[in-house]
Formats: sequence, structure tokens, C-alpha cells
Amino acid sequence: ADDELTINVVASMSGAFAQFGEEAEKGARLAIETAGTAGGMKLKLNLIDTESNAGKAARKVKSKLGEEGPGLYLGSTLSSTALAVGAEIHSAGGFYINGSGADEITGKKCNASMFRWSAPTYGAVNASLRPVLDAHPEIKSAYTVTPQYVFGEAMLSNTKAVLEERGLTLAGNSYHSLKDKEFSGIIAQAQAANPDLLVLLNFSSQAAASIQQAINFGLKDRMKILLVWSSGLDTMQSLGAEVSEGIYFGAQYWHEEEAPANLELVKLTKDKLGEAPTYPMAHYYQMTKLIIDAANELGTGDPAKIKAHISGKSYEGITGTESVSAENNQVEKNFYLLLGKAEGDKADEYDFADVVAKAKYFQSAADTGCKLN
Amino acid sequence: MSANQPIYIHLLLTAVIAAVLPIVLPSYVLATEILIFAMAAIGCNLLLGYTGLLSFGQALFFGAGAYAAGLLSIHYNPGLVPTILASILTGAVLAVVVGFFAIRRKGIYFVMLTLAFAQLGYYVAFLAEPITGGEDGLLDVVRPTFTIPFVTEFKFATDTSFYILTSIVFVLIFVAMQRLVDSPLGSVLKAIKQNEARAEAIGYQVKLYKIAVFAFSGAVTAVAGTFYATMLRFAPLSNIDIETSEVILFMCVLGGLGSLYGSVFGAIIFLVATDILADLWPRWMLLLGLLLIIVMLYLPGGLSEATQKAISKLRGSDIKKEGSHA
Amino acid sequence: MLELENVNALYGKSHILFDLSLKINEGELVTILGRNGAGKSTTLSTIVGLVPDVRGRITFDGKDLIGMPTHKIADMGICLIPEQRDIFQILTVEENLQLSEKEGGRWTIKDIYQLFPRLKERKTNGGGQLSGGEQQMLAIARALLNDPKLLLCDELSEGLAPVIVQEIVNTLKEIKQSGIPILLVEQNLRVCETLADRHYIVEQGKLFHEFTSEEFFTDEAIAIKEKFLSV
Amino acid sequence: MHSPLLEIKNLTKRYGDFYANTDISFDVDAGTIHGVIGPNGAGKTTLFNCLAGTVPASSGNIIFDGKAIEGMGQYERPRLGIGRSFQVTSLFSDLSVEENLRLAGQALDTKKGFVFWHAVHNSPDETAQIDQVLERITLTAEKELLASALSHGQQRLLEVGMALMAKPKILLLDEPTSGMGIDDVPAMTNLLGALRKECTILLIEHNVGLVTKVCDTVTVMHGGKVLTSGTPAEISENEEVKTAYLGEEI
Amino acid sequence: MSLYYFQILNGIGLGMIYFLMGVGLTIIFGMMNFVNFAHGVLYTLGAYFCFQFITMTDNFWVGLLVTPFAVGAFAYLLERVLIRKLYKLDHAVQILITIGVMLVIREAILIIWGTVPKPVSTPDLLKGVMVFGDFVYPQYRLFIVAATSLIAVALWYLLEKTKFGIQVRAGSENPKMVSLLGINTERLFAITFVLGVALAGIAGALLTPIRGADAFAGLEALGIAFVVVVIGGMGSFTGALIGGLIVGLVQSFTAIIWPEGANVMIYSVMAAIILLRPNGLFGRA
Ligand SMILES: Nc1ncnc2c1ncn2[C@@H]1O[C@H](COP(=O)(O)OP(=O)(O)OP(=O)(O)O)[C@@H](O)[C@H]1O
Ligand SMILES: Nc1ncnc2c1ncn2[C@@H]1O[C@H](COP(=O)(O)OP(=O)(O)OP(=O)(O)O)[C@@H](O)[C@H]1O
Ligand SMILES: [Mg+2]
Ligand SMILES: [Mg+2]
Repeated sequence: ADDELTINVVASMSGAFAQFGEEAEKGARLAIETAGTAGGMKLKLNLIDTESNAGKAARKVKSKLGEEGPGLYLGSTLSSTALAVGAEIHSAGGFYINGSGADEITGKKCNASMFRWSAPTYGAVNASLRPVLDAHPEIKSAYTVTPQYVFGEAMLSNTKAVLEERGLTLAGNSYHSLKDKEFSGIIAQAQAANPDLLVLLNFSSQAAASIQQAINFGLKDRMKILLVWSSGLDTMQSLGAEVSEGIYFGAQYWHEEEAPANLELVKLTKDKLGEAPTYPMAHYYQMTKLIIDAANELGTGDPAKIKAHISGKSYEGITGTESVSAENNQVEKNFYLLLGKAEGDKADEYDFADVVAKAKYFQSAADTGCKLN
Repeated sequence: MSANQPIYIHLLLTAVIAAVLPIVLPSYVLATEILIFAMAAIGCNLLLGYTGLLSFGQALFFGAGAYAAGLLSIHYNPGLVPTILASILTGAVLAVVVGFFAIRRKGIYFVMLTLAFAQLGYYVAFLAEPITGGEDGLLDVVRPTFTIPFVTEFKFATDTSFYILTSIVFVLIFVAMQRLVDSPLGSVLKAIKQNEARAEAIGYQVKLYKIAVFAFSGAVTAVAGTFYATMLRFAPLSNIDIETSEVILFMCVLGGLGSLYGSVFGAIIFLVATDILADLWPRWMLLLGLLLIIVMLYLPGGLSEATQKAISKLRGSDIKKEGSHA
Repeated sequence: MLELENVNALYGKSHILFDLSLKINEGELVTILGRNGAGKSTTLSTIVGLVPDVRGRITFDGKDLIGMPTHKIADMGICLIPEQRDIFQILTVEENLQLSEKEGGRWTIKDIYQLFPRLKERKTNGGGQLSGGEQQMLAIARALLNDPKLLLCDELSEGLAPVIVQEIVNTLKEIKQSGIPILLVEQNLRVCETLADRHYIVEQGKLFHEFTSEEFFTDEAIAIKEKFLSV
Repeated sequence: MHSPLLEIKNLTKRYGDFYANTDISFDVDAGTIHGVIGPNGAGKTTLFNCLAGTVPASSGNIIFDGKAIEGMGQYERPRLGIGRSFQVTSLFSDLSVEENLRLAGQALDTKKGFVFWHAVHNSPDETAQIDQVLERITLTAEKELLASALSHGQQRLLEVGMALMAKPKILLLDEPTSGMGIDDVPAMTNLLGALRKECTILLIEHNVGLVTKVCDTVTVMHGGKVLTSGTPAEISENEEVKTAYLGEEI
Repeated sequence: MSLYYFQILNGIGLGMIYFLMGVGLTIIFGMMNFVNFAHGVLYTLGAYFCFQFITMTDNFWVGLLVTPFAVGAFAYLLERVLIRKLYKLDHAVQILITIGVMLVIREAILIIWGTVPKPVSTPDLLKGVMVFGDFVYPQYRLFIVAATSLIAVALWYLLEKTKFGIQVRAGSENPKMVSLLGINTERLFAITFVLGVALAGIAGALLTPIRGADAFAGLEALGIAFVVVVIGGMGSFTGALIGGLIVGLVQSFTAIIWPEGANVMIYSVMAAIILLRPNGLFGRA
């Protein structure tokens, strides 16, 4: 109907990444229900379950585009899904924003219809590794654990660049495969290299498993540990305070951020859901809100107009001031470095960490290899 | 329904199915996916339903077809027919290799070998990231075109035209495979399923037949993979994972073993049901699991047999079955 | 000791036994004769509770057997040696024996090896690798070890060499002498004639005739044997 | 006068340390019915398995129709003219009687089984052959039935029928009457009598009456070895055979 | 201590864990000839039960000890309601139905405990590490090796040296005949199934301090368990032990040379072993 504006939310509701989808949906729903309408139209949420499978996601989005023409889409934390879905939406002329880890989205595979809210690997590594090194001048060498695919490679090369610039040595690197959950062999390699800092470049359940096992092996007493691409609150919840204490976590979002937009979000989640926002929840909320605000400002939900409007826009977001690069549609926002705290020091059940630093590091569009079309 | 009917009946029936699907379904894309998985389920049925070989590695052939077509079209774009031929060849060759090793063992060891090969394929495709795109999958797959020199070129760029193309290939493959199961080769396969030792004893080189049926199964499944990749313009790594094998197997069993129409209905019902369920409830896989249990427990012949029984009951026909409760 | 009264047995819709009545007394050896498919094996299966749908009355030592699970019936001492022998292929000969040995039973594995030296020779072999005859011996041995109070034998002599048949006949005699009643289903008339106290003839699931061993050679009996057993 | 159709020379079959067949040697003359008897576990079925290629012989030679066949695969032997039935019934139980026979016939042409482009179709010759075999094994009326629906005796006959479809030069029959009713045995006896005109038969039986009736020569096996060979009359007189196998008449 | 020796130690530690994952499967499969694709998710259930009991009682040891019984009780119910109907069916059918069971249990776990994995901390008693030269090895992993060794000995005795073991094997082949010998086969199978599943539960519980409770960990566990059992030979207890150790060592050593290829190596080793040794290293024919 003409008086309705549908926002399509792509999320992994079922399958191996269900833990993201569940939170993500809450975030999007929160934004939509709070706003109710946008640009005079009633907002409607259409949830697309990726089933944690990029092929399924692409097919479902394709079906939707076929049925309803170009529309507004957001979501997906998984690189493969975001890339595939993004290509479909672009060729149909829709609008798409996501929070995935794939640098190609605003790099080599960028296109005019596709935006990324999450900071790229470059930003994540610089914003988390540099402050750790600043805080611990005694660190002379680092060992990296890298998942062997595009995302991991990007994380690794950024890490190497920082280490090189600081004149530190890379004591070694272990790659691992998708779905591996046993890291004891790799941890033994890391032990043998005896570095001052262990940098984990994996994410999600693999990150949790590798940290947990590193700590079993007593590495926390022997070196500093940094998990660059954590999911923030839910990573810490699944590890528990005992494990996360003393560990550095890089995060796209932290609910204790004092930015006004975030205070508003925290209040909303507390009132409506009785919990603190996690990263998936928060960034789906932010992405949805971005679309709603644009529709309100434009008075239309036309994807082409929304793209043009958002590109180059600057606004107050949940991580402070966020701005969208007109060159590659990358949202430039803060990235956080957190330090896990002891159970006894927690102010409330969500207070797992202190913010050590937050910063924005972004490459120029040319450096990312993006040419918008 | 399918026992040795003349070929035009099958042509007609499958054409009707292909024509009706997009009318009753919300989108051409879903209908396309259904026909694609119907082909994959047919490939699986050749092995399990007709020969009694439970392959847990069908995803390997599906994925290989997708990569073969994807890579070929990205790098050379040779057009529709060469692309399909290449994927048939890839699927068949790969299946012969897997078959050659796997059929040396029987029972659960056979199942595990097919699974092991598929897993190997999965991790190899994952590690071969420069070629396959690894975890991100193979992006920007080009849809092959069909050129009639000096006359016209079909691009299949729209969902509708691509569906028509898929339907044509589906009908051809279905009819060819129906022919195969009704042929002398098909009769030997059924004999092998029933009593392998006896088949060998009366003079059939069972191993060769098993490899042959693997080749056909691999080829058909690879064609399905090819259409999947060209439909999405993307070949995801998940094509090769265990879940894909499971899904193909489930469609095949849901529809009914030993009936190609069953495989088609299996694909239709599975995909439509999962789409609807996934929209209703994030924990829909619980219902899927229950469905799987119920079907296997109470409709072991799958839907095709269940409907046949229901039809004959409706007709009130009293097929005499003398105490056959084996 | 065992008594069947008006027993009807059905497999699904197919009715196999019709109002069959027979009984076995203490210490008796009784045979059931009949053509292929007459229902002899079904009668035995019915007794041990392997047929799902049975009507009528079956009692053993005064206890009602219908509806009782097979293992309980076996536990009461009714021991069936089935037609297909059902040797455990994946167990060795010795394990097959160990499995069936009951503590305090009349026979021990040692006795069995004396009775069938062939089994001793093959004792570490898998059950699946035995020849047909060896399997038959093992099946009998197993039954004996299980300390039966009543033995039901289905076509013991099938596929056996004459010497072995002879040995088995001797064994059965011994068993009988030890006081265990036996219900024997046989195709081999000679075996029946040598052993039995009474004969039942079954045809198409109905009991037709009953003879004592003396009556078995009367003219009437011979005529009937010709009719139903085509000898 | 007869040239041997099948020559077995020093055939030995070992399972681990166990010798199931030791140094078996005998000839089977063309056109005869040759019985093989012996106590249970003597190694008769094992011998058949070696001849038919179901298991490979450990050593020794098998010469059939002038060709050494011990190295050939089981599937190749039917085409040379070796047909066999099994001691334990082994049919395609969910296929019709006719289909069982058709499959046995089709197997003779190596290529035919790989034809996938046209539907199954019997030539008049094939149909005639199937009908002829059906008649022989007296199952014409049961043609359309599933093999599993046959009675035990009928299944034994179908076993033989399948071996016949291959137009064998030699037929290996392993206890064709086992488990048959007393009234079915004459049917089998007649069948064997009729077959002797067409092919040589090697027959394992425990039914000594049948053996004496139909066999020209009998080989007695015992403990994996050949005890003796001779005419039925010679055999039944042989003391060694009496103690090892026949025993006293019951 | 050189890295290589250390990786041997670590490989053995891993191997014992994998043995534990595989042995329940091998008992159920080898002895009852029942293919249980739900084995992995029952392992996961063990982890969640353990988490639950620890949360309730605040005591790791209670969780560890109660879990096998709780999982066993669950297995008993499952056997009564569903599994006993499957013994007679084809392997293919068993596989598909137990995949269904796997989906149902996994989704139920997600409903009950939520989608975020649950952490369990190492018991205080075993928090420390053992020092071997330059290397440290967690005491808790040593504890696992010790505990699994004990379980292994007890199981070996039960399965190979008692009549129960023979009964179960015979029952897998021909339950009718077993009941003709006066043995209650229904009970026998139920006990075996419960035993096998309880072992999966123990594995899940023992591993929670290392892996936490993660609803999707079951598939990986199932994969490993199958590899272990197939390498060792279906139904062979010794096979499960050796199979587990082989997989552990392979994984541990690929960590030195080609860590990202661990899975490729494991599956290649498995394929190679089945091709060379048809029934696995210790499989019965
Ligand atoms: N499980 C079954 N389901 C249906 N019918 C059966 C079943 N078992 C046996 N029958 C039928 O019951 C009848 C009697 O069979 P039974 O095995 O008792 O005969 P029998 O006298 O033992 O014959 P034989 O001498 O061949 O062993 C046969 O017609 C047979 O087909
Ligand atoms: N696969 C095998 N492994 C080990 N031993 C075997 C195998 N097959 C057969 N045997 C042994 O070989 C011997 C001969 O068996 P075979 O089946 O040839 O006997 P047979 O003469 O046919 O006896 P029957 O008349 O009882 O059928 C037996 O002792 C048997 O246990
Ligand atoms: Mg009988
Ligand atoms: Mg034999």
C-alpha cells in the first residue's frame, strides 16, 4: 500500500548464527515501533531469515525484490551474506545497509546502493591495537591467530602494518579453518613463540573458544590478550566475567557510551526489553533509524532518494557523531577498546568492561579500492 | 504413476508442473529454486531410491557444478550449452572419483566415505580462496546466454526468462532420468538394490554399475548446482556443506524413494514449507525435525506412496495384498 | 504340560491357524507333520509369543501364555529351535554358547563339546562362517544349554547329512530320556517314526489327525499319510 | 570317450588358518550329472563358491571348457556358461518372477545392462526363452507375482530357473531341494532329469535318494578333501563313505 | 621440552576427549547396529545440563556427576518414545530420523537456554597449570585424561568381559533369537542406548570448562565422533580409543605445520584408513 513503508530486515534468525539474529531483530523492531511512522507512512517490518546461509539469504532477497521491486534493506553480520545480498539489491536498484566485516563492501565490491555501518578491519585493528600498545610499552612482540579467509587476511595485514610501524616483531601467526573449535594445538604454538601479546583476529564462537582455551592454558598470566573483533556485550556474556577479566576487546559498540542517541537507546531497551543493548541489537537499531530519519526528512521511502540523502550525511548516532563517506558509503564512527573487569567490580550485570579508548580510523576511498557506480 | 509410461506422458506431466508452479507461488525465484532442487533430489534418488546407495555427499556435486559454471562464466563466458556441458562433465568426473573409492565399502562405511569426501571438498574449496572466493563465495557469476547465430541472443536476465530456461532443462533432465530408470540399466540398478550378491552372481559387474549411477547422479546434481549459481549470480561455499547434503536427501526421502515425481514433490513441499515456517517462527527447524521424524516413521514410502495409497483408497479399489507384512 | 485349546493365529489379515488344539504331556515326544505352508512353524511361533495376534488359550504348567512377552515364555523353560537356526553371525561359536548357558542347567558347554566335537574345533569361528550343518548343531547346543523344560524343534534334520541326522536322533532320544518333553516339527518321516509317542497332522492351519505311534502304521494312517504328506 | 567339461586341479581354499578345501581335484564330464555329497562342513558350498567365483580360490586351477578361469571375476563366469543356484535362497524378492528371469538373461550381454536410453523391451526371442523357462520350473501362472510371494518350494525352483536363463553349459546346484516339502521333491527330480539333455550338472545334495536316482558320478567330500569318486552304486558300497557320511540307515 | 613432545602430550589429551565423544556412538552403533546422528546434540545437551546444575548448585562437581544421570534419564525417555521403533529399520531411515531428533533437541535447547552460548568456569581445584619446561598444560585437561582413562577401563570390562556385552551384540543381530533365549531385549537395548548417550553426556559435561555450552557445537562433535569410530572400526572399543588418539595427534601435529588444514587432514586420514582397512583398524568383519 502507498501509505505503508516496508523495511526489510535481513538477519540470521535460525542456524549457527541465530544468536545474532535474535538480538538484531529486537533492535530493528525497537526502532520501527518507537517511530511508528516515517514520512507520513506507516512503518512495516519484514523479517528475512537468512538461515545462516548466504545462498538462502540471496535467494530470499531476490524473491522479495522480484515480488515488490526495489526496496529498503538492512542487515547481515556475515560477510558472504552481505556481499551476495548487496549485489542483488544493487542490480534491482534498492537501498542496503549492513554491519558486516567484509571490507569489500566499501572497498573493491562497493556500489552505490550499499552502505556499511561497521568500521572496517583497518579501523578495528588500529583503534584497538594502538591503545593496547600505548598502555603497555613493555610489549615487544605479538602472536596472531587468524581465520583463513578474506576477513582474516585483512585483519592480519592491518595488524602487521601497525606492528611494523611501531617496530615490534610478529613472533608468529597461526591460521585456522572455518568451524574449528579446538585451539589447543595453536595455543601451544603461541606458547612456544612466547610473545608479549596474543592478538586474536577471529570472531563469534571461534573467538570465544580460542579465548577460553588460551585462558585454560594459563596464557593470561604470561601475556596480554586482545580480541580485536569482538561482538562486545554478548561475547563477554558467553565467556563470563572470570574469563574476560583482564582481556582487551575491540568492539563496534559499547552500551556505556555517553552519546545522547545511545542514552536514548539504552533507556528504550531498558524500558521495553529490560536489558542492555548488545552490539547486534544496537547496530540494527541504528541502521533502521538511519532509514527512518531519512524517510522522515525526505517524506518518501524511495530507495534512490534515500541513497542520495544518506550518502555524505553526518548525524548523531549511538557511537557519537557518525558520518557517511560519499566516496564509498562507509559510515565513519567510533570503534572501542574495552578492558574486561572482575566480577566483583561490575556495577550491574552488564558492566563487563571499561572503555579504554575509542577512535575513528578510516582509509580514503581510493585506498580501499572503491569506485562507486 | 511412473511405471513404464510412454515418454510423452512424462514430458506432459513435468511441463504441467513447471507451468503451474509460478502461478501458485509468489515468485518466479522460488519456483526456480524448487526446480533446481528437484533436479538435485532426482540425482539423489538415482542413488538411494533406485540403487540403494545412501550418499551423504551430494552437496559436493552440487557445489562443484556451481563452481564449475561460475568460474567458467566469469573467466570465459562461453555461453549456455558449453557451460552446462562443462558442469555435467565436472559432476560426472567428480562422482566417478568419489564413487570409485566409496563403493569399495558398504553400509555405514560407505555413507561415511561419501561424507568424508564432501567434507574434504568443503575444506578444499574453503582453502582455495583465490579461486573459489573461500568463505565469501564466488561472487559476480555471469548468467550464460544462448545465441542462435545471426538470429537472436537469449540473455535470461529476468526472473521469468530464467525460470523458463530452468524449466526446459528440468523437463529434459526429468524425462531423460525417467527413461534411465525404466531402461535396462535401471532394471539392473533395482536388482542391485534388492540383492547385490545375486546381481553379481548372475553376471553383472556391480561395481561398474554403481560407478555409472554415481556418474549420472553427479552430472544431474551438478547441473542443479549450475543453475543455482547462475540464478543467484553467486556460488556460496555453503553449497558444499553437510546441511546441503541433508536437505537434498530429505527432499528425496520426503517425496518417496524410487519415484522421480516423488523427488519433485519433495522439493516443492520442503522449500515451500521451510519458507513459510521460517517466516512464522525462528525456531522453525524444530518443526522441520518433527516433520522429518513423522514422515520417516509413518510414511516410509514418502509422499508419493502416501498419495497413491490415498488415491486408491478413494477409488475404493481393493488391491489384494495377501498378508504381505514383511 | 503344554496345552493349546482352539488357538487361532493371524498375521495381519491373513488367518493362519484355525481352532487348533493339541497338548504335550510330561516326558512325551510329539511330532507335527504337514506339507509346506501347513502352519507347523506358525504353531511353534504362536506358543512362544512371536505371533502378534493370537486367540484361544495356551497354557504351560497351568499358566496362561497368550500375551506374555517372548523372553518371559522362554524364561519359563520353553525353548524353540527355529527353522532358520538364527545363529548369531557376529559372535563366535563359543560366545553363542556362553550367551545361552544358564547357571545350574543340566548341560554345560563342556558336555556340548563332547556331544558335538565339531563345534569344539570351530569354537573361535564366527557363527556366520559355519556350514549349514554346523549351524544346526550349534542351534541345538544352544537350546540345551538354555536348560529347557520343553523343547520345540522346527525341522531339525533339514539340510543335514544322514550321519548327522542319526546323531541328532540319538541326542533327541537322550533328551527325551532325561524327561524333557519335545514338540518336533519334521518333514523327515523316518525321524518321526523312530522317535515319537504321538503324531499330529496339520493341513492348512487345521488339525486333522492324531495318531499314537502304534496307530501310525495302520492302514487308515497310511492312507492319510498318503493324502496329506504324499508319501 | 567323454572329454571333461570342467577340470578341478589341486584347488585349495583357505580362510585364515582354516582349510575349507584342500587339494581338490576331479573332472566333470560333459553331459553328465555329477553329484557332490559329504557331511556338513565338508566344504561343498565352498567349492561351488570357488567355481562360481564368489570367493577367490587360494591356489589351484579351474579349467572350464579348455580355459583357465580361476582368476576371473564372478560376474564374468555366467557368460562362459557357468550357472549357479544358492543353498540359501537369494532372489530379487521385490521384483516379479518374470523380471527375476529377465535380469538373469540380460546379464549375458555385457553391454545391454548399460543401455539407458530406451525402455526395457523384450525381443520375441527373449520372451520365448522366459516363457520356456517358466514352463520348465512350472511357474507360468506365477509369472507376475513378486518373488517374495512365492512359497519356499517355488522359490527354490525360481533359483534354478535363474541359473537356466543363462543357457549354461554347466549348472551348479547347491541343495536345490533343501527346505522343500516332500511333495515338491519329485518336481525337482523331473526337472533335473529333463535338464541333463541340455547341460552338465554339478549337484550338491543331502537327499541321498535323489542323488542315487539322477547322478552318473558322485564325488564324496569330507573335511575339505575328496574322499572318493564313483558311480552311485560304488559309493553306497564304500565303507569309508558309510562311516563318514551315510551312517546306518535310519 | 621440545614443541614436538609437547604436541604429542596435547594430542593425547585431545585424543582422550575424542575417544569419549566416539565411544558412546560406537557402543550404540556397533552393538545395536543403530546409527545415531543425534549423538552430537546429546553431547551438547550434556553441556547444557552441566551448566544448569552448576548454576543451580554453584558446584562444578555436582554438575559433572549429576549430568550423566540426567542425560541418561532423558535418553531413556527418548528410547521409550521413539528410538525403540527404529532398531528394525534401515540405516538410511535411522539416519534421517535421528537428524530430525537432532534438529528438535537443538532448537529446544535454543528455546530453553537462549541463543547465546553459556560459559562454565573451571573448578577452583583444577584451575592451575602444570609446567613442562617452556610449556604449561592445564591441570583440567590432565584431569580429563585421567577421568576418561578410568571410564575407558570400566567400559572395556563391561563390554568385553561380561555377559552383558555378548548379549548386546547378539541382540543387535537378531533380537528375536535373543528373546527366545529368555533375555529381555527391550530392556537390553534401552540400557545400551542409555549407556551410550550418558557417555556423550559425560563428554559434554567434562568439556564445558573448555568449550562452554554451545547449541551448535553438536555437529562438530558428531563429525569428530564419526571419524573416530570409523577409523577405529564400528563397534570396537579399542578402535574408539586408538581412533580418538589418532585424530587427536593428527590435529595436534597439523597445528605445527598447517593448522588451517586440520579438518582436511582429519578427513583424509579417515578416508585413507577406510580404504586400506575396510572395517577400520579394529572393526569386526
Ligand atoms: N510373517 C508372516 N506373515 C504372513 N503370513 C505368514 C507369515 N509367516 C508365515 N505365514 C504364512 O502362514 C502359512 C503357514 O506357514 P508356516 O511357516 O507355519 O508353514 P510350515 O508348515 O512351517 O511350512 P514349511 O514346511 O515350509 O516350513 C503360510 O501360508 C505362510 O505363507
Ligand atoms: N567365510 C568363511 N570363513 C571361515 N570359515 C568358513 C567360511 N565359509 C565357510 N567356512 C568354513 O568352511 C567349512 C566348509 O563350509 P561349506 O559351507 O563349504 O560346507 P558344506 O559342505 O557346504 O556344508 P553344508 O552341507 O552344511 O552346507 C565349514 O567348516 C565352514 O565353517
Ligand atoms: Mg516351517
Ligand atoms: Mg553347503
